[in-house]
Amino acid sequence: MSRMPKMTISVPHEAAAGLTGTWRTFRPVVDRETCNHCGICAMFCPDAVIDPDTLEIDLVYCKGCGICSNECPKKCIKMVREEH
Amino acid sequence: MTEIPKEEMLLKCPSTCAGCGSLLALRYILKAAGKDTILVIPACCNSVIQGVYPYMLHTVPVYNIAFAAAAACASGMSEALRAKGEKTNVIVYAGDGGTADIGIQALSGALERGEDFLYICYDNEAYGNTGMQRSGATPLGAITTTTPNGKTVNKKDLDRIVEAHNLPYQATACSSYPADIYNKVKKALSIPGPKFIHILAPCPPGWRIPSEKTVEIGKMAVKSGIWVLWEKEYDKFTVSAPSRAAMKRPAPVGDYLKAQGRFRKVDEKTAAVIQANVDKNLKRIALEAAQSEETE
Amino acid sequence: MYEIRIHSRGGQGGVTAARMMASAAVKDGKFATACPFYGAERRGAPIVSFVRIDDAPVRIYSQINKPDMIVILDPTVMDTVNVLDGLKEGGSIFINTHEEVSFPKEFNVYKADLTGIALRENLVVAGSPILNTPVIGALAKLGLFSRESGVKAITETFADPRNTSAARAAYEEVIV
Amino acid sequence: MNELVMSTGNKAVAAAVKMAKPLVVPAYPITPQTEIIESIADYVEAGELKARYIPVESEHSAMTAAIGASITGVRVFTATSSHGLLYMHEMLHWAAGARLPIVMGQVNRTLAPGWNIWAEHSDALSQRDTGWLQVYVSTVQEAYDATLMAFRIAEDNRVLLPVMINMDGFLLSHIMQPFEMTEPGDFIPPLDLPHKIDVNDPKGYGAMSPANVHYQFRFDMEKCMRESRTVIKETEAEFAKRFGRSYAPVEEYFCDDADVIIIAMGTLGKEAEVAADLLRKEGIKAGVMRIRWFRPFPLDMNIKGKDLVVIDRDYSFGFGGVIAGEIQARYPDAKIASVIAGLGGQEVTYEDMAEFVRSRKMETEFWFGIPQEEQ
Repeated sequence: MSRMPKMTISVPHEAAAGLTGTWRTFRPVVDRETCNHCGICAMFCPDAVIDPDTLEIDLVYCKGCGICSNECPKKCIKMVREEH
Repeated sequence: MTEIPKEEMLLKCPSTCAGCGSLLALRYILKAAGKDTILVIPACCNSVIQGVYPYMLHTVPVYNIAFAAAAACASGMSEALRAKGEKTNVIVYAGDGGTADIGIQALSGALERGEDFLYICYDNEAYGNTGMQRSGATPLGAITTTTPNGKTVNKKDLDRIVEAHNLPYQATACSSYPADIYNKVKKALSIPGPKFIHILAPCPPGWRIPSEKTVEIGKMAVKSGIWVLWEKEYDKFTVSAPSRAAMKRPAPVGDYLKAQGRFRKVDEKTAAVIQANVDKNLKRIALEAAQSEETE
Repeated sequence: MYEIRIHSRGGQGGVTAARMMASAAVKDGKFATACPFYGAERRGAPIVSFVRIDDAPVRIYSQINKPDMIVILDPTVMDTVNVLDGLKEGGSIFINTHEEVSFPKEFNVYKADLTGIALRENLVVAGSPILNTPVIGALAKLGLFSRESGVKAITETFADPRNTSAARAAYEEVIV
Repeated sequence: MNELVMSTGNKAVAAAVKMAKPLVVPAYPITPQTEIIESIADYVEAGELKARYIPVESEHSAMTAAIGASITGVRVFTATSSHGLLYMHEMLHWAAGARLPIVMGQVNRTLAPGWNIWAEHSDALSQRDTGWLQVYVSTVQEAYDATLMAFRIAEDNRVLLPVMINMDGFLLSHIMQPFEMTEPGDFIPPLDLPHKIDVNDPKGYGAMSPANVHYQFRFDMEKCMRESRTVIKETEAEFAKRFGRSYAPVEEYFCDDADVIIIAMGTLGKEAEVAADLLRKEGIKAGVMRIRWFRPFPLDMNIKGKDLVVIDRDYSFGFGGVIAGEIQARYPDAKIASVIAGLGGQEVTYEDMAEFVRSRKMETEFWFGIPQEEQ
């Protein structure tokens, strides 16, 4: 007879820590004209919210840290204050 | 250049602070390790950012364990898996407090016994999880909540302590150099026995830096030589590319200090001591690299 | 129940002697326990061990305060320890000695020169004559257990045949 | 019956461990337990036990490595004593909370200062709230049998809690008694840990556990602790059926018609039987209850209307003897004369115990060896 003990066992599930996009004060806005798709923004995003192919930023989860903006060699990502 | 897999092993999104260096490092550690991996995590920032029961964000098993206990837990796990004939990677991901302070006894024991696992210390130079109290890894001059006027003694040289165990593989890394992390983890996991990687992971709230500066500050650490990237495979000691470049003409460490709020109480005298420490360390590392090359 | 207290010095094998005594009694179909009293003493300090032999399982763990027999492996312990303490009236004493000894008349005294036997049999380890196997021969003679069981207890513990021949020599030497 | 072999309590535990075939044994030496792990290290070196012996650098790491190994679904054993057990304390809670069926040999020894290596139950009793099952044994045979049963009980899916086998330091760990080294056969079924770690079905263990559920996990431990009473009785019955030696959670000796019952654990509880024999010869109707399973605590002790002389080889400072206190709490009508005896190896004979009974003063506490005027 197999009985699973009740304890803190967790399974993988997106959003397990909530929708971290709500933490944001500043939102990254990409100037797609200037962007040369180097991918450095995606590489350095701690949260991996930038799609490595399309370089679309997932604003549901982006915490707005601004590393992408700071590291962009083209300086084509601006951090814009969120309006609520 | 190594092709780093696009697949992310962490689901969106761990509840680390915005701009977390340790999370950036973990992304690349898990990419290198792949699915056949178990993470062992002692009390640290990474023990609380995994999501809330009954869910988590990691797509590999995670075993959370007590603060002092990571290396011992990984020892038991690795021995059991190997006894069963399983090759699964066992990777400890621990902070500097859990490594250099409370966990050092278990770490030393595991390294001495030659246990087959990879221990990674992400070093944010204080007890970040509990709000930045000083640790043995906090550098000279840094303000923490328990060193309100700046730490008056040096950072513990964890790497030389670990080195004294004569591991098959040991390296340093920094979250600002993800490809370097990826390669070092790959290399480490290809070698049986105990492996150790020490990753400098800037912490925006703890270091009093804006969240967008995490990568930049890490690079400044390497460029000033206060943090040197190297690896040691058996007896072969190599300075990694970013530090090789930096060591030719290190940036003044003062710029690194000035960029962080935690060093705001460092006076000129202390700054000079820090610079002297850096110079001395760089000399030692250059010498070790040269000696290692000679014996090649 | 028959209770035996063994006096020896650390390193002389008193503990192993106690175990072999109990083991021999068990081979005879009895119940027995052997219980060393451990202290922080090191090699050379006087130590005591206890053996209890009974027809029923032994349920007593405390020390033996009123022994039926005392075994003195090293007579020099008598300088510092009152070995006769609590010995029952009519109780027995076995002592390893080559000299004349005198004990109060109410006790039955037996002796053999175990040290001499060990030296003759070349039963010496690290410079010390081994006493714990010859004493098994002596005690078999006193009827604590059968001669066969004593030999078995020795051979299970020590492979070297010098041990059993020393025990046989002691068996012969004791006068009952 | 197999041939009887002479063995110390320590070696009997090691022999039972060899029969149970754990795959991992992390261990650290401490007097008077060391002989257990030395024997196991010998078995492993000789290839008689196919296990990984991990010579850890501390007891904290011994229990932690046991946890790390156990969660992979393998059978794990370790052993300790006294300060070693206390050094494990944090991880004892962890092992139980992580629901890992680790089995541990525990040799009861007192605590410093000053240095003292002799028997006392304070080490294990101060771990009573960790969620470990605790059994106290009184003979070499029982040490062997209880160790075999411990694996089966711990690993039963209705329990999944660790088990500690307690034996008195030196008095039992180092005594030599004849015992039967029974081959357990299939008495211990293969371990099937329902929550074992699996890279093909990744799960997180022990992350943030919110306040609105955490208590449920603790209740599940208690539920299984309660259920373990049934599992223990079933296991002991099955053991008796297969091997002919029967045990109960509380061993009774002439209790039915007794006016006064000595209650104790470990070797004191066994030697108390000799005290009862002595008292009965004097016309005092005495009996003995030897508590074997202290956790889960026995709830069906037949003590109504009898004088109880409870001997505690332990003490809870500012409260009283631990066993006396627990009996009083669970049986509010119990009439107890509490005796504190045997601390730090203090010599207590069956004659002393008989005297505790003769001179008992109900509802008082008596420290053996302390002059009456100081008590």
